[in-house]
Amino acid sequence: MSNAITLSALTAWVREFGALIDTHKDELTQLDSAIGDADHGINMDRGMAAVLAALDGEEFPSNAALFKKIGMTLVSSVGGASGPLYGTFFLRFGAACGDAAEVDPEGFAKAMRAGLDGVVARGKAEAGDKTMYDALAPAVDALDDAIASGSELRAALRAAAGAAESGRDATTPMLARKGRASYLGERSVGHQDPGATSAALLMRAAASALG
Amino acid sequence: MSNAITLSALTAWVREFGALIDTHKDELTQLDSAIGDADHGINMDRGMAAVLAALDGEEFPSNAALFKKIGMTLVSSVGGASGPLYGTFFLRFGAACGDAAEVDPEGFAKAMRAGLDGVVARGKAEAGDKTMYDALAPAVDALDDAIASGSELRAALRAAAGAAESGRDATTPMLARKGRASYLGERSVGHQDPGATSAALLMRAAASALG
Amino acid sequence: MKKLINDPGDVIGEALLGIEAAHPDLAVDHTTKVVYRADAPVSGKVALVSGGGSGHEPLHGGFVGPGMLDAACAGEIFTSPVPDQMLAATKAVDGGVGVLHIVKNYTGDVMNFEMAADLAAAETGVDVASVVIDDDVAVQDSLFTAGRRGVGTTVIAEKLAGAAAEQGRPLSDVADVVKAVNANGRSMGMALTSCTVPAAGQPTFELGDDEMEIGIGIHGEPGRKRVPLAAAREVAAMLVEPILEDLPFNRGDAVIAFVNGMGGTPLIELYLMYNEVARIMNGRGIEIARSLVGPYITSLEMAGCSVTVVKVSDDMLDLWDAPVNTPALRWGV
Amino acid sequence: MKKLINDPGDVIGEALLGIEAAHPDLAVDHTTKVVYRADAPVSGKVALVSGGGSGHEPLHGGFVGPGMLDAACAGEIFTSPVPDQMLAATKAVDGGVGVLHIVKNYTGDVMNFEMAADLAAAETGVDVASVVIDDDVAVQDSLFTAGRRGVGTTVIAEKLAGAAAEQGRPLSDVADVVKAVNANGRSMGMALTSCTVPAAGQPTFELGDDEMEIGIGIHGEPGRKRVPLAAAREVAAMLVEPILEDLPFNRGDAVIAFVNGMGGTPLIELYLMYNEVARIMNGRGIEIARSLVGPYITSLEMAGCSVTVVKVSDDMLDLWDAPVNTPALRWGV
Ligand SMILES: Nc1ncnc2c1ncn2[C@@H]1O[C@H](COP(=O)(O)OP(=O)(O)O)[C@@H](O)[C@H]1O
Ligand SMILES: Nc1ncnc2c1ncn2[C@@H]1O[C@H](COP(=O)(O)OP(=O)(O)O)[C@@H](O)[C@H]1O
Ligand SMILES: [Mg+2]
Ligand SMILES: [Mg+2]
Ligand SMILES: [Mg+2]
Ligand SMILES: [Mg+2]
Repeated sequence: MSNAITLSALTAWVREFGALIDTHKDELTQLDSAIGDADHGINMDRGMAAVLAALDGEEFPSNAALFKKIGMTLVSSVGGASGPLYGTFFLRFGAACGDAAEVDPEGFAKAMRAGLDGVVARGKAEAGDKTMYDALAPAVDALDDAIASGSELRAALRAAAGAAESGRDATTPMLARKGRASYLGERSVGHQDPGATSAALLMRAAASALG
Repeated sequence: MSNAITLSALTAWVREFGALIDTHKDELTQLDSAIGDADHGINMDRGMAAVLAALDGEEFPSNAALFKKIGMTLVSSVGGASGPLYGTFFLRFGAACGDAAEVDPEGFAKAMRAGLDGVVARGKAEAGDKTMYDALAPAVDALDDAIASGSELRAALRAAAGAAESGRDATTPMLARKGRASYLGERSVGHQDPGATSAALLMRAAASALG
Repeated sequence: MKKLINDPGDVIGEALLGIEAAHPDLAVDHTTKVVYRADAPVSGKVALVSGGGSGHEPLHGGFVGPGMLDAACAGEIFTSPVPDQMLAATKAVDGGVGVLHIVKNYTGDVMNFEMAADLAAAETGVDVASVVIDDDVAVQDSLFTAGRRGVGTTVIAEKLAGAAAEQGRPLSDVADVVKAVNANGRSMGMALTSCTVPAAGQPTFELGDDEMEIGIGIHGEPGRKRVPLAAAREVAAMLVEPILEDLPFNRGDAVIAFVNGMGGTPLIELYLMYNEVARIMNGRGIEIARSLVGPYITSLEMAGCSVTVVKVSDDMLDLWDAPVNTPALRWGV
Repeated sequence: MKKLINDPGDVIGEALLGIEAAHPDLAVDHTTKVVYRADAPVSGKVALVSGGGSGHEPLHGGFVGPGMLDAACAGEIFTSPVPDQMLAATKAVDGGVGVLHIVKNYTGDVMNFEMAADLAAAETGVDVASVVIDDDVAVQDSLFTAGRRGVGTTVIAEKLAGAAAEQGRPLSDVADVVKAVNANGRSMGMALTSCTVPAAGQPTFELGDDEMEIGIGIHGEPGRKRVPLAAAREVAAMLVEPILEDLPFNRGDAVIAFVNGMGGTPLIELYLMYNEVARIMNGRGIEIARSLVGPYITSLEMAGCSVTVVKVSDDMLDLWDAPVNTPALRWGV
């Protein structure tokens, strides 16, 4: 496995995600003010701070062990909608990554798909509901396509991050059907979804830490 | 009694006071905002509106009957500090005016003094306490002096109104010792007393309606 | 002005309609604006009448009922009721053994209740006693001034006196209970925002985003001083320390501790404040025997709180624990 | 941000310290942030666990006690608690005959309670049932959306279910009580102002001096629509009419009517609103059998109110009247 992604690279990805959340937390909360309850940045930052603290100094034997820790930490520290959703994403991602201490690009893409399926299983969101799904799903599709068509990991991750960002931007005109934004009905139109925004950061972190 | 004040002139005085209160009610409330509870104008206006309504269409046999009605109406409709104080003022004023249907300038001055004594009996204010007393007392003194020295009623009432206004202005630098303003301690300094302001209107009304 | 009202002139009358509709145990005389126990007069029981300006709800109307007040007179917003109201209430609730007027020390309240008592003496044979509450340590006490305001201790006094009356104690004893609560109770309040008298239409005072008022009363009036915004633990110290030093309260004293909301401050902050207050008291070895946390004597929608501490005897604790059944305080029944 | 707090990150922990100090009948686990009846578990009684984001006080911690909840899990401000909290509470309160989770319908609350129930099934032998409250008529109900929010009906459901559990009814029956209350309860809310999440530091939304939000929830979020400020009687119509039409409520129905304050609105305005609400119901021939007026399910310091109407059977009225002893609702004991 020449171009395998190591456990420490995966850890770097999660750390980078935490750093991006920290930098963007006010923006995420701001977006959630408009169509939610003004806490998405606060929630994600509390969760990722807990994750980074949990990673510090601890050694993990495998992908599965690392991401179980990450997922459980998010579930136990975030609450709200994003806690179970991101928690489930990482738990499923880790389980699919397996008990090795590295994963090849195909395996990484499969694990991302498993994570996405976990989000759907938990939250029942569909395309166009104006949720994090609308950023994650195109990203996972783009990753699959790129890797299937033989792209390098670096290019594939950039394509995925770009797709996530386009997906995030596409949430703006959507009328929300899931999450708190759905309570606003027509008034949810014209605002970017906070969860799609944090999901795009997750993909951008992958592109910069793993690419 | 050539220059006697008739019952209808006395009524006109009270009506003029009501009209002045109506015009100045926001200012009185504003003054009470600074050192009280923002209701002196509202209180006086409620009271004087009730008084004017009570006078409408009713005939009074005597000074005493007219001012008993006015005083009782104020007591029953104003509340707060100003209700009992102005109510007592008019009750005592009327009793001192006697059962005739007119009063001469000396009698008027004596009745004003009786009203002032009523305010003191009810509220225990002393000179310099920063209350309506500080406008009323100099006015009654000036009225007495002018009439004793043979001034015409018109001039005497103008002197009294002027003295009330000087007394009102003199409340600004005072540190309040009575009423709500006293709770502010040093912070009451630098604000004109609302009750002294309405009392000056009472004297100004006398000068314009009786002079 | 953002309020759930119709016409500013109708606020009190319409709120009284709501109180009457929501509480079948109460009766409201809409002409005189007095809230009564529906079963008043209670024969053989000393009757308690209180009242004051409106805008302090639940005080006093929310404290009418068995174990507390027999009648509450509702004045205009922040304006003492008129003597006619107290007189009507006094006549209506007398159960043959006298009526106690519980008066908060404001010039207007004192004078109007005085006139009512004079009228009651002149017009009726009812035995009327009056006690004035003046517990606010923010105000310098002095013989030459209007003295201290009556604030939070009023709630505790009405509860204890109500229980004493329910036990059948005579008028002078019930009056003594109020005097004892007042002698042993001290309060101090603060505001984060002003409030708006409906008829005035704008806030009574302006306060910067980084300022607060310390030593306020309950009429939306500015306080003793304006200071920079501070953390809850500093605010608690600013309120509790003057209280504890004033009586003074000493190590080993048993007290009722009451953290009151001014109307616009949510319960979560009041509990946080209570934690700070209790911490200070514990540090001084003062035993909080009972507590009360919530908006009970308010100043319309003002944000802020007040703290009241009452030193209590065993008898006073028994009176506190006795059954009470009012809209705002209810237990044991 | 003007709040009586210390550090925005410590608000909930410190408020829980205050709740514990003020209420000797409650026990607080500060690690998991769960408020318990001090005497939990009550053997042989179905246990009730609820919880949700903080900032809605007294909901839910103020409803813990005999006759109502056994435990309440406190999440961060406006954020559902995490499954660990519900799991710990479920284990601690089980009296051997099962635990009912009362969940307000928000994506976060539903998912976290679901995970907790899964964990409880995996880790314990405790019989767990869950009921979701979704009573907010401001939200269009649909199979393809998150559905309606859970708001004011929650308070009534927790009271009635608590009484049913106290009577010894089995888990499925207690769950049925909550379902019946939810099926027969409808709510709608409005805001005059926004509120500020302490960690966010600024109001969630801006509202002009002459505007209000209709169809808000309880998380400081904007509502269904923004309209010009209106008189209380029009506001009452905007809230009550959609409620009455939705169930629908009919002439002759007996109901519990609940006018709730959002946190920053004073009681005098809530009573005035109650008068308007009762007037509309009377006009429609709907009988208000019981009422509740006050801030019971709040949104921090938001000014505004909500109306909840629950159609009740005689059994439900008996459950309402049954004794309850919690910080926020107490009678019969
Ligand atoms: N059912 C769902 N499926 C997927 N994502 C969802 C769902 N519901 C909400 N979300 C996402 O969660 C985000 C909000 O997260 P957050 O603000 O942390 O939680 P909460 O709504 O509980 O306050 C939304 O912007 C949306 O992207
Ligand atoms: N003891 C007193 N003697 C004389 N005047 C007084 C006394 N106390 C208050 N006042 C006057 O009453 C005025 C306030 O009246 P008002 O605002 O109507 O009543 P309240 O203070 O009850 O709100 C003060 O400005 C002061 O002039
Ligand atoms: Mg949110
Ligand atoms: Mg005043
Ligand atoms: Mg006043
Ligand atoms: Mg949230």
